[in-house]
Amino acid sequence: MLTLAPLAYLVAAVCFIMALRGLSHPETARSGLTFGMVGMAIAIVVTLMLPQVTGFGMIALGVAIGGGIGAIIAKKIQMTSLPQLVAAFHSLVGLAAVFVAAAAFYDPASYGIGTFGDIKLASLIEMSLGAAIGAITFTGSIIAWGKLQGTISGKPVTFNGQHMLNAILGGVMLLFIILLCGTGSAFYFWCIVLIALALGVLMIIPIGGADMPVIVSMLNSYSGWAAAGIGFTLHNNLLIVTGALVGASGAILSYIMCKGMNRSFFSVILGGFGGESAGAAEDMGDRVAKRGAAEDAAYLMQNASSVIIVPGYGMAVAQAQHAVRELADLLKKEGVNVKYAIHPVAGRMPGHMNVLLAEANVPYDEVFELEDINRDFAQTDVVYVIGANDITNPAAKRDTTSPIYGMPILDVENAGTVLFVKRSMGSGYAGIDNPLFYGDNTMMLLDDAKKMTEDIIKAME
Amino acid sequence: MLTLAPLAYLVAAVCFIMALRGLSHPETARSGLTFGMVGMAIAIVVTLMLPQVTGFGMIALGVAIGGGIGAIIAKKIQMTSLPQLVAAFHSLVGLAAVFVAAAAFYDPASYGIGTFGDIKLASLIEMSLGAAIGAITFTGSIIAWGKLQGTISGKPVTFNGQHMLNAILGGVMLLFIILLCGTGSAFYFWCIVLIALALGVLMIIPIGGADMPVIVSMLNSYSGWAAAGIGFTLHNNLLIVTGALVGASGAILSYIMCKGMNRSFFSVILGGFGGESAGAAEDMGDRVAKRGAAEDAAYLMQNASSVIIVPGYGMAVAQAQHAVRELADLLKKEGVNVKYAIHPVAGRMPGHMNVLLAEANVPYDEVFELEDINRDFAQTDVVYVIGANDITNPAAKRDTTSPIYGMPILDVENAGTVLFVKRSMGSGYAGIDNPLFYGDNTMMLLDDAKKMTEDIIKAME
Amino acid sequence: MEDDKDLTQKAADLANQLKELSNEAATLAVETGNAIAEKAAAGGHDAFLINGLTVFVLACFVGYYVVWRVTPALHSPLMGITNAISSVIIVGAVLAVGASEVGFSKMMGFLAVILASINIFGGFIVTHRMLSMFKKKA
Amino acid sequence: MEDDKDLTQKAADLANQLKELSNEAATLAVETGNAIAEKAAAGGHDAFLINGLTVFVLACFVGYYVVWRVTPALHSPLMGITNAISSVIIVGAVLAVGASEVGFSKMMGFLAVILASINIFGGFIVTHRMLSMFKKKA
Ligand SMILES: NC(=O)c1ccc[n+]([C@@H]2O[C@H](COP(=O)([O-])OP(=O)(O)OC[C@H]3O[C@@H](n4cnc5c(N)ncnc54)[C@H](OP(=O)(O)O)[C@@H]3O)[C@@H](O)[C@H]2O)c1
Ligand SMILES: NC(=O)c1ccc[n+]([C@@H]2O[C@H](COP(=O)([O-])OP(=O)(O)OC[C@H]3O[C@@H](n4cnc5c(N)ncnc54)[C@H](OP(=O)(O)O)[C@@H]3O)[C@@H](O)[C@H]2O)c1
Repeated sequence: MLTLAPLAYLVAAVCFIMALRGLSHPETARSGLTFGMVGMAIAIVVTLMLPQVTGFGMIALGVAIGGGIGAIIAKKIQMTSLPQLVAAFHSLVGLAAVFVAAAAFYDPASYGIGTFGDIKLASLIEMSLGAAIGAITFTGSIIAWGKLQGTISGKPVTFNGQHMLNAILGGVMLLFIILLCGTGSAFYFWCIVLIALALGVLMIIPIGGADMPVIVSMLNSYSGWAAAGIGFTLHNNLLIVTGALVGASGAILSYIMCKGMNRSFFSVILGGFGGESAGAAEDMGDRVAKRGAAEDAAYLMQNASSVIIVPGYGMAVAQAQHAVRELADLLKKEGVNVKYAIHPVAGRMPGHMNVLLAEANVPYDEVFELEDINRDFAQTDVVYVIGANDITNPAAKRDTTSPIYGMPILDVENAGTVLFVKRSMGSGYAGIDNPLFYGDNTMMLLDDAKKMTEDIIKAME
Repeated sequence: MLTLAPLAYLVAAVCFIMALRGLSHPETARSGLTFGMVGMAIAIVVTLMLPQVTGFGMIALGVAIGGGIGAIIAKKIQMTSLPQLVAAFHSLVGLAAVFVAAAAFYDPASYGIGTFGDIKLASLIEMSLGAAIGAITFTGSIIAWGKLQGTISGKPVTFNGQHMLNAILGGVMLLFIILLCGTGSAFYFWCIVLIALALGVLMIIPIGGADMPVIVSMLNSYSGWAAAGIGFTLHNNLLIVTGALVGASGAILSYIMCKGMNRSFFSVILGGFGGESAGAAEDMGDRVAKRGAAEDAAYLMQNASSVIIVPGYGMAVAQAQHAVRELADLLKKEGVNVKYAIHPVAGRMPGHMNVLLAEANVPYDEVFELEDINRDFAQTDVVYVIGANDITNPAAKRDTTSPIYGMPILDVENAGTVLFVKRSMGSGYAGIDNPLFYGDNTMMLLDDAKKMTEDIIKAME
Repeated sequence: MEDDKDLTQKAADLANQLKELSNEAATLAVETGNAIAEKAAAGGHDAFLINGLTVFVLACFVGYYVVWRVTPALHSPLMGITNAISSVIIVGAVLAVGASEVGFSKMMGFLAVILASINIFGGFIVTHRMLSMFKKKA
Repeated sequence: MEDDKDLTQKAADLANQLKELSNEAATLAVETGNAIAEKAAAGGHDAFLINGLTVFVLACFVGYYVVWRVTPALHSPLMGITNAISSVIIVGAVLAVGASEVGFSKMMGFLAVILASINIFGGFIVTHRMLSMFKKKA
């Protein structure tokens, strides 16, 4: 059995690679998911079949309890709370990593890495790093969850000497890791865990709620590296490969988000950004925004030959995706060409809008990414911007002093008419004014996204 | 020293990956090459520093002799003989693999895999496979070289029961491998090598000269797998990684070529294709081809606003690339917009035309791949097809009975006028007639590609 | 008598010495065996470290390429799936429950099994929900 | 006297027995040590096979992605570079020349060093020639 196990683990690792590979297209994504599940099943069954593993009852009980809870949560959750869910799940992975490291610390013999109090140096280092990263992931993800859910205020909590404190704590943790390696004492192990738990909180509180998606991805990446670290401890290539895959995925998603916001990852980590949205006046200086009603919007769209819908965070907040889809159906019935344009950082997590539209049964081949549709705006009659703001802000192109200068945007201003659905003239995530609101070809539809869309539908019928 | 060696090998492996990665763009290609050379230097130096390695003089002598020969050949060779050169080089890798396997067989102790006559089973299997693949690569590549160089006739050599014979020889070889594993006798080792040498010849002779590029890539792939096999014998991850990289590269190139020709890899391997080019009559049935002179071509091109040049195998044969570049320069001076269109299987090896044009100083951003330029033909006044044939043959699109049906082609027929430069009305590699020769907007310029191009230049001045 | 006694004494001494020697030899042999085994195991550990590093570096490359190929539309399911597969540390948890004799480790392992299972089932199911919503134009 | 002689005899017997025992113990110990070392080494070999396989599979994935990303215009240089790096089997050849005591193996190694060097130098230089020709529009 023993000699076949590593081979089976290799197969499981390949399954995981194929799972991610499948996500390169919606057509192959479901078979990718199957690969993922098969890989996980192989990994668990093979471990159960190892000669030293007994006590299946307890393991089965654990899987049943955990699986049941997981299944219920996953089935009940609303698609609009996805970001929170992912954060909550990450916290669990982090805690599990701490527990596994603790188990290995108190019973190294079962893992073949020494005896209690006399563990191999390399294993001690790997173990303490795994536990520390796991603990940071745990509390960090809980804070991220709270900020996304609204349980904790999304405002950045900053105080003087904050970064200094974190640096000192990090230093102390490093010291304890060295002490642990020197003495092998359990006391130091728990000290490391405690400091890491505190660090997780302290590192995330200064970061604004809107930056949480980047943080969630970063913590995802961390949990991957933690798994890889534990893989080194357990001499298990499957854990190493999976950890590297997850680590790469989290890192790349963070990178994509930062690039989409034109911010450096470092500035996100340092925190203090976002959280306050300064409400701008309806007329700014001598510019006045044109306001419209649902009837105007209905008339404009019905008489257009092409309409592009640009969804943003507001659509998620208002849960307006089903209404939007209904509106699009009506328009299509009248012969209007309807497409959707998605900005890479629209909403509050990567791919957020795509999932919401898919939930409302919008076919994915009507939904286009920025590069594929940006040139079409110039030939479009009406753009329906629903709950989006920053991702359409032309200041990113023209105003070199703007904080979002350089961020790629959807060129909605090139269209015949731009309809903006939002509740006020207030700013979005970046907290800056959008000059497009005052454009000649812009009409503001100030109301809740869902209500306004339904009103337009009524006006059309 | 010993513990650092595997780490250094890992660095070398990463260098090789970065080398191939660099080739994703001409800008980064040269730094990729540097990575490759650094990786190789690390690999050799680290091996020399292994404690068990002595006798640097002999090694230095070998490197000096080999390096000198290699440098002279590489510097003298003409770019048009690249396909042959690659084939010749492959044969050397194959032979080197056989020698290394033999060295390990007679002195396993130096590699830590047992003693002479008492080698570990796994190592014996790996070793015999490595030697067999190496030997097949050696003779196979020599035949491929001969066919490409013209030393051996490119005609497929076929006889009855050929595939049967190969199958029997393969079976016998397998038998000897089993015997070798059972007895560890040197006699069987050499039997395996001899049979593999014969197989290399027999497998390649039935394949037509024009199919040799696929074969060269296939043998390249083989030599990669052989290196990986020897890596398993020597417990060396660097060899395994490099072998896999080379193996994947050869396999993918073969695949790309087969897809570009719309043939299955299997049909190439079975052989019997190509080699004879049936000379078609100048008028076929009642269709008559329009012939033109250099002056006509000069007049047409000078008065065009856009010209696309489509090079093919004939340009390589005639070494006309420099003349073509001169022609393009003249046209550009007169304000004509000139671009180049490259078909994935134009010429006789992947990327063949790109290298020849680069040699003639054509900037790579004037050269376009099929997908990027195919739609432009419709807006182009004149297409100058020089020594190309099959890759423009519209039968691939319309004639379901044509052997090349389904192969992607350059849609030159959509252009205002098509100029065909070739020596006769004869067919190309696929041996089939090209209906485009008889098109209304086609003019045949029957002459050697270089001479005709120079005549056109003269007519222009 | 004296001589004989002497002889007896000598023989006894010799016997004792031999006994000691044999004991020593045995201890030494066991020690040597242990040392060899330990060294081999350590070699195994070192070898694993470098092999693990090789695997890790290659896996990072694979991860890089695979993830960049994921279509942006499926970035949310990507987060769901990576969330599920990162719970493969359940392998370590199962070892703790199944192989450990230490009560505390067993308990830690049990808790880790529960947490990892929540993630595995939750992650896969929520990803399945997302993916099953993605449909092509009818 | 009889008794004494008996005793002496007994002591000598005992001494002999102990000697034998100690010898046996030593042999056993050495054998055990060898067995452990051998097993560890064998474990090392098996472990290498599976680790090597893991490395191989991952490298195939990396190769697949890296090569598909190569721009078609550089397919000829790609052939040149893979040709050069596949000669990394020079590592095996150097071992044969430098570490082998067997004359035939040394000679084989020497020939392999020459052949591989032709490829390495030839492959890199010809690739360099090709690549240095690729230029952007002035
Ligand atoms: N997607 C990601 O992964 C990610 C990650 C991190 C950061 N971000 C950032 O998030 C922003 C996303 O851009 P975005 O344009 O989608 O969002 P946004 O710029 O934050 O704008 C959202 C707009 O929706 C409106 N809104 C909120 N609730 C609404 C409701 N119930 N009905 C109607 N309108 C409502 C708000 O205006 P009112 O208050 O006036 O209604 C707000 O201006 C970017 O700045 C991006 O950098 C995204
Ligand atoms: N690139 C690869 O990797 C690869 C690999 C395997 C197979 N192939 C095959 O090779 C073919 C490549 O297509 P292609 O259009 O480039 O070549 P082609 O179809 O073989 O046509 C070449 C033409 O060039 C003409 N020619 C030969 N020497 C000439 C000279 N000195 N001056 C002027 N013309 C000359 C020949 O006609 P005349 O005799 O009338 O002059 C011939 O018709 C495809 O069929 C492809 O499948 C390519």
